[in-house]
Amino acid sequence: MSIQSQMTNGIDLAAVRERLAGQRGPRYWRSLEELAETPEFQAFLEREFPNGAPEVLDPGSRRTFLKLMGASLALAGVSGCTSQPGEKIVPYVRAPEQLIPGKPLFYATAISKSGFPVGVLAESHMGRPTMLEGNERHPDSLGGMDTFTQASVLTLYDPDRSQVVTRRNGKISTWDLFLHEAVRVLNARRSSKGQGVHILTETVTSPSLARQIKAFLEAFPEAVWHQYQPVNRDQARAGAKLAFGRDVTPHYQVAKADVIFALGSDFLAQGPGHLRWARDFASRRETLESMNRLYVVDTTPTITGGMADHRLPAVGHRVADFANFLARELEIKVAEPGGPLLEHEAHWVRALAKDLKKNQGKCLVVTGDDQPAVVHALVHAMNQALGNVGNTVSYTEPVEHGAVDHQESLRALAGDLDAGKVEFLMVLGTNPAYHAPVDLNFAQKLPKAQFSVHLGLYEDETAALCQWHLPETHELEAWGDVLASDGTATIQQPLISPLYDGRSAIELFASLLGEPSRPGLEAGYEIVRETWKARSDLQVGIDFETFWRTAVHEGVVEGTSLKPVEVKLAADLAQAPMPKRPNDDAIEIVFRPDPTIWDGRYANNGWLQELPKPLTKLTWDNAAQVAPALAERLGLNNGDVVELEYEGRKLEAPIWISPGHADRSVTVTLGYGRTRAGRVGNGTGFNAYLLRTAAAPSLGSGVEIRKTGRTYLLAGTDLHRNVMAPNETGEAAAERHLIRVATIDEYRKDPKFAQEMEHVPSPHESLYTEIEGSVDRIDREHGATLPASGSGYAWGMSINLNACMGCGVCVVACQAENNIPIVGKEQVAYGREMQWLDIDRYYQGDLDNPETYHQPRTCMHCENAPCEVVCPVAATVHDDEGINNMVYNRCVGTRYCGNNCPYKVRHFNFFHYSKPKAPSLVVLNNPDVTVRARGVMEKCTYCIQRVNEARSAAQISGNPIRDSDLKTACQSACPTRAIVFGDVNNPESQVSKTKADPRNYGILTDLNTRPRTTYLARLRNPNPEIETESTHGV
Amino acid sequence: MQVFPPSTNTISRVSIFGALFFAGGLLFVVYMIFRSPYVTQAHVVQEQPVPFSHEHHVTALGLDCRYCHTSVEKSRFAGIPATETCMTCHSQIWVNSPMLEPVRRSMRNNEPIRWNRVHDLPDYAYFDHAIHVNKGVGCTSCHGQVDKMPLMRKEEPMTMEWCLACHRQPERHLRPIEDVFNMDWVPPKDQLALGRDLIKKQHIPVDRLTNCYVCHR
Amino acid sequence: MKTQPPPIYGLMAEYTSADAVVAAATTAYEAGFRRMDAYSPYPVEGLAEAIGFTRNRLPTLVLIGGLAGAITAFTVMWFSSTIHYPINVGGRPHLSWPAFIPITFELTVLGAALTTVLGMLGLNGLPMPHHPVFNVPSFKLASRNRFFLCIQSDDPKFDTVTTRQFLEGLGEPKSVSVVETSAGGEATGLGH
Amino acid sequence: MASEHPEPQEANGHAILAPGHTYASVTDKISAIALTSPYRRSWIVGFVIAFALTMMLLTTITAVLVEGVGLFGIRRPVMWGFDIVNFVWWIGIGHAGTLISAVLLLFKQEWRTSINRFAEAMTLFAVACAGLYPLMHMGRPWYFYWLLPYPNTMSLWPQWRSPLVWDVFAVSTYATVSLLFWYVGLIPDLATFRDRAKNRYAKWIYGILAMGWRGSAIHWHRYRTAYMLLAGIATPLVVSVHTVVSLDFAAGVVPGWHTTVFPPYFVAGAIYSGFAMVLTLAIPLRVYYGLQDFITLKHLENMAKILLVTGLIVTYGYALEAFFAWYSSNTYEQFMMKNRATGPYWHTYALLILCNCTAVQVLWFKRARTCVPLLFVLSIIINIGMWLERYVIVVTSLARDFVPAAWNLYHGSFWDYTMYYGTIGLFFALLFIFIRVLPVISIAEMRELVAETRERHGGDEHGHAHPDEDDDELDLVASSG
Repeated sequence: MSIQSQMTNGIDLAAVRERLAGQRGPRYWRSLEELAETPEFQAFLEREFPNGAPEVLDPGSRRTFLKLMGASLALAGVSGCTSQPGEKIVPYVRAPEQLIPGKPLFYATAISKSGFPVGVLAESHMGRPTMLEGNERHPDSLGGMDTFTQASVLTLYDPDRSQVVTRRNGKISTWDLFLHEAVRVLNARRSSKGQGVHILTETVTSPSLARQIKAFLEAFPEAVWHQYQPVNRDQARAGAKLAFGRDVTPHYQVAKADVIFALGSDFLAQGPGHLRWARDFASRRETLESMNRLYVVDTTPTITGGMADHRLPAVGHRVADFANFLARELEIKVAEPGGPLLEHEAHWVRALAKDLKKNQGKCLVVTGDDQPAVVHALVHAMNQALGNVGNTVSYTEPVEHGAVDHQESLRALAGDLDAGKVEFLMVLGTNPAYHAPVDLNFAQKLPKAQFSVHLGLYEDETAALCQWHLPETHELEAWGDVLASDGTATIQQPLISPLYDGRSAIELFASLLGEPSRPGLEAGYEIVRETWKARSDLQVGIDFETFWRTAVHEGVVEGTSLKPVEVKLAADLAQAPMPKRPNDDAIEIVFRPDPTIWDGRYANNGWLQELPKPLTKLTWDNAAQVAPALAERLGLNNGDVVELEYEGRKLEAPIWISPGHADRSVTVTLGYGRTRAGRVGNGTGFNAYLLRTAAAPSLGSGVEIRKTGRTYLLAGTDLHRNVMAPNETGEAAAERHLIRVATIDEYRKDPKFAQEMEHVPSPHESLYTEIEGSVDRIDREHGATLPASGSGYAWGMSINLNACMGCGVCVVACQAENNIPIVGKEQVAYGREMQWLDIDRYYQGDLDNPETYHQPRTCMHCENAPCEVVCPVAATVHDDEGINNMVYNRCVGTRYCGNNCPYKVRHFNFFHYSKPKAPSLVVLNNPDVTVRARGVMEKCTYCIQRVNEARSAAQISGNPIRDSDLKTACQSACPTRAIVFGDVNNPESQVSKTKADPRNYGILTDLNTRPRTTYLARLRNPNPEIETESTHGV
Repeated sequence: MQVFPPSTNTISRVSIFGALFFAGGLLFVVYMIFRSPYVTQAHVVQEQPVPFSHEHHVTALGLDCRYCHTSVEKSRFAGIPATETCMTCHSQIWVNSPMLEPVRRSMRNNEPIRWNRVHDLPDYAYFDHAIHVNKGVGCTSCHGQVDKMPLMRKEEPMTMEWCLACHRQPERHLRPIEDVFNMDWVPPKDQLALGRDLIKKQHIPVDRLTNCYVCHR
Repeated sequence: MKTQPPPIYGLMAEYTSADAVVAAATTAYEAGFRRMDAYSPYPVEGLAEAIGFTRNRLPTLVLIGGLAGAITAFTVMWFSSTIHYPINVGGRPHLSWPAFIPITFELTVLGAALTTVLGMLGLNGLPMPHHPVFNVPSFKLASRNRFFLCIQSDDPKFDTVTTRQFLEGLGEPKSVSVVETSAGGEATGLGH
Repeated sequence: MASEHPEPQEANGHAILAPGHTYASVTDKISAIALTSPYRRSWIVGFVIAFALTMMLLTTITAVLVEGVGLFGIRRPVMWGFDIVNFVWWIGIGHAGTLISAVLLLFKQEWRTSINRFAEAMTLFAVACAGLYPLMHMGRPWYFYWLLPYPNTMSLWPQWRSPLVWDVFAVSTYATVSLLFWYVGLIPDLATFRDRAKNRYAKWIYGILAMGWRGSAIHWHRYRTAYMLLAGIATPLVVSVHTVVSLDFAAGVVPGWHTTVFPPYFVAGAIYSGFAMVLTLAIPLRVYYGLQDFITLKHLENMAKILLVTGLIVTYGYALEAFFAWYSSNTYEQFMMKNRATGPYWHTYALLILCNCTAVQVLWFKRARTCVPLLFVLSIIINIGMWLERYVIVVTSLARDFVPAAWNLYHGSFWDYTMYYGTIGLFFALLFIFIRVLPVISIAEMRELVAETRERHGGDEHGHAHPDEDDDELDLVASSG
């Protein structure tokens, strides 16, 4: 992988500021390069091959990159238009009942991350899961999905997953040998009640697993159960204890809150309940009447910050001061603050306080899990003071079993290892050798265990240091159960029998405890059933089988949600000392989980690696994010490799300048720099854990940043598109009214503000008479397309910019549904990524604290499609329902359509990206979608395969297609329901209603393309006390 | 001076016209080849692990198509019978005929029989049995007189051209729903009239049957 | 009394200038000779007329060829896009005639051009690599700087002796030579 | 006059044929180039280089067929790059040939006579090179025939509204007609070669190609008609072809493409670049083979004049683009213009203006028009300028069109360059071969020219000056070496 220079010399940020200051009216900007017009920048522009094109274009290294990417390249079950050899047809020997060959089945289950699940319906084609849809019954997701869950189906088929039992010396072994060995060791420990026996897990919510661990601990009373995951709730837990004297978990009813203050919290994108919170939040921004208001104070720009009506950046160490100041405003007794607020900050918080008080009981203060305990305590106090408890906040007992302080728990284990006291260590699905705090030197201590075994999906860093590694089953391969954040249980059912010789944790325990003799699936089944048989309280009036069948079928177990508990503020918080503030000129370092690969567990997932990160739009790498101001002072630039020195430890990382990042602070995301992730994940990014100590897991002070003079190729989908755009993109974007924003006052005054920004040509301005029938009239009033009456279905889409948070799950869903290959870092860097959905991120206003707007952009299915007219072979044409069909097998690849598409939504297979790479990936492909060959154009089809299925079903049943019968992949994945798809001809359909909204607008409609996909303009609800003059929208 | 013998005059003319005719002929041959069984595999009998006779099972034993092709009305895929379906009868009759050994082996070793696909459309063409069967396209319309086939063969070229022929004028092939599985159904004299009624009755959107999405995704 | 016409193609007089051969041709025509031809290294004004060539059917053919091209082109496009497989392309009408103009024009040109060339060759009876006149050794200069007038033996007024005398008296030719018919030559009579 | 021009051959620069020439002399002199004159080192070296480049072209084509068009520099949103730029460039170059042979013929411009033959050859070879690009730029070149209407089992047709389909017909028609035109012109000369070639295989081949042409008066008569008709047909064709090519862009929505001025200024541009190329070829040719008598200063000057005129038309085109942008008050158009002049490709645009608009202005001066070295340099500058024009149109327009989020730069890749230089190699290789096997100047028409000049100079005393010129052919040939 080549290190290619992004930019050699400095962006003149001062000049940028001036330019921004001198701006009249709105102007959007996308990347700093575009704002800078330095000669160096121009020089860079003129350099041949930015973004390391030569490597891409040299077949030699292309092949190597293909090899590397291989693992995640979808396999071409079909390549558009190549004559196929004689095919075999293989029936069942015994046909499974309820399976209709050729029809997919959906099974309710759940996919969890560190114990907390997202409820899904897994689509199974002839017994192979290919796609996950949200389960609307699941309380945490309500049918929404997050990127991790959506992409987990790729992990299932990942050829790099560990496949057999191995011993440290690399010898392939078997379960029986392992069990024999393990049981021998354990029996030897029985005499000493299991002294020296240790188990290490992540957070456990699974009742079955908990039950077994309990059983195990009963068998070995002296055994110790440790829990560790790098992203944990230690601080929150401590905070609760501080506030209430006991460990309780807060739950938020975001939908009930008129005013929300997120203090250093990314609650829309992180935390077990974030999908639900996001949905509730969006639901309150539908109409003028319901508009809520969001205040955010954070350090690193986040999705939540992007949705805020008012955001203030603050270095991590001052978050507590904000809490303190606000608490005082709310007449809560608190200790002396670490430091004062600046004037504008104080003004801001006072206004906020007023707003909160005005909305007693109808407001909400939330903070992030990684904030110090005292902040949590103060937040609890504020919610109490504001009377939110019982309204927007409620508390329950912790959902997880045996909740402990992860840091302490792991420290203890490390200690015992060091002391050589560990005779039997079982690591279940976590990877401390990689992500333990660096000062514990866990990797060095781990080998000291006399008998160590690792159960995991991958033979990872920890596996390498254990004597045994056991392949774990994917959650789609085994029986299990998990609890949602509110305690609601889901029974996980296997969609496919284990691809490899894997077993789940509960199956492993079963074998160790010698209970039901049968190994594997059946064992898991038995155990889970037993667990739930025991819950007789849930089965009043119904026999177990009925209960079980409904529970499994529904994907949730009714009545398992936890009851709220009464809490009262225990201690006088004035005693709780505020964290001391380090000296102001010290630069702090912030550790955050990566938005796409989290703590590193998804490092080998190509879809997630290639998914542009919500705000930085980087792919395949993490970077050290800094504020423009800091970069300015240190003379840093995107891609500059710096050396971070923190507490004597050094780490090299490329710089990324994040507009809106707090000054004097550098954010690094965890999860990269893996060495044993697999072919996809290895060697991407840098390992931030190497700086992360037990003492400061999320925030440290006194980091040194030194330039190395080297630069590093960062593949940012945003950067490579705008790197050559000094200053124009912003103006152009504004001139062209791609993003349309208004404050609710402006909107009240002029509801049609969005539509008044364009001129839509009338049909008479055309040389042609419109084609009979199929093309629908355009509604001059709304600029929206309204269909000609009685022309059957007319499909259309509407995207609500007020709800879109830019999380990117739609992109992954689309990739999964439509067999979209990943192309690898070099190709992305060169601007050849294949995802059909681009989420454009625009900034507006102040460089240090801009407003952020997201705009998903994909095929608009224009009624007068410019792409169709220029295709020489009619490979892209219109159908009578208004969908722009793309016939891959007819495409000869002139790319004329790509040029003539004003929205630039067409993606071309420059190379054979879909080249078969691993047999296990064959079955991942959606059989309903053609896999595209080399030299073929592709683009969003409105999930035509789903439309077709729905249509033929409807034609057979005789009932017309309703909204509920048909959802596109992006639509069903979207957690905030920002995407609406349906029949524009049906006045009852949700999409027609949305398109009738005065905020509805299409982009570039003055070209008379008549897009079928339109947008709902963004609304802001600023607090007049804070926002004096408005430069937004029109 | 004279460079060429007199004969060259004739030769030159003949060769010029010859070339023209040859080129024309060649094009015609290519055209024919692409419609010939050599390419379309129409009427070509495929080797099968078991010489299964549709003729015997349909005509002689009077089995209905759906007995084996169970999902034809519900799914895109008509369905190939599981071994156990064969064994429902063949555990009683022909129990030790060597011809059926592969079937019994399949049952014994729980290994599927690997048939050779007879009707193999390109993977980018998506055909849906259910919709055709439910709208009155008879089995024989595409598969021919299966009840007269001792060994299975493809009856039609199944080129795009051929599909379109019917998608353009379904009335020429539609039949009443109840006759879809009727092997002996013959179009009545007033087929076109009948077809038009059926189109109305079945709400078949004829104008849209030639849209690309109908078969390609 | 008439002798048998000898087995020759004709008699050929050689001139060094265009004017000479034109003059000669005119006189010969006036003298009643019809089956004759003149040869020159470049197109000589009035030479063809002088030996009695008048009507040229080529332009008519070309017109027909052009029209044929145009009609074929438009018919194919009209048929394919409205009758055979009408498809909605970018909301444009099936018969987008303005878009059909370029191809119609190109095929008109192609048709016309092809008929022009083939017509010219056909009418000239080419290709004819073998021709008796090539038997005259000096004839190779016809493609350099010599002009020839050839009176063919199948002319009713042709007579080996008299015609030879006639030619020798015709504007002092550089030479007059006999054009032999090569063995098996079927070239006689061809060429107009 | 003569004093103005150093080299003696240039004396009497204002005749289009130096005095003292006879049918025989022109015939011998021209045919000698192909038939008898020995291979010179310059020819061999030149051919070897050109051939090597052609091999590079083949390598590139193979690589692209194996790996995919991803080898080229294209990426979103610039989906067309060198491929289309070069296609338009080559097609443009081709235009001079047809124009000289057809249009100048209709206008009875005698001076075309001595340049039309190799101008036509140039056309053919340029079109051949151009033809490679649309083919190789396709993602799946092996399906190129889907752009043609033919009876197929899919019962599908080309999409007639696509300018690319128009291209297919325009370019193939153009190639065919140019070939016919060239061949018809060659027939009498082939006959000459048949009669003069010493080697009997050569005789035989030329003979077959000459189809037994014997210069019959009646044949000449029809031949003339046919030639004029072809000229009449080819004239609108040459206009239509580059019009269609310009429609590839003008029919699109891309700002910088979607302009009504394109057809006329593309045609002008084509002629501009074509004549530049003719000069680039003619000037060395006349020196190497001592053809100053036939390709005189007069010719060069006339071509220079045409360069000036077309150059001004092109300039007018550029001006109009800017005017439209301003006058339309259309955001996209205005931005496009601004972007061209000041955007990341500003230097390309500046250079283009310099080459195509500024440089050519020297031709207002007779001195410049008759200064051979300067003309040669200028012709090359213009060739470069015209290439840049296409680059600006294709690349800068696409790089930044409607959605700022999708903007991106384009740069030719290694393979783009090998392909480009490869076709240049192919072009010259063909040209070198042509010079050695066919008459570079139309002999028959030169004879006609001799005749006409004589009439002007009264009588054909030359003819009588050497009563028996044909007897000492060989000496003449030798002396013409």
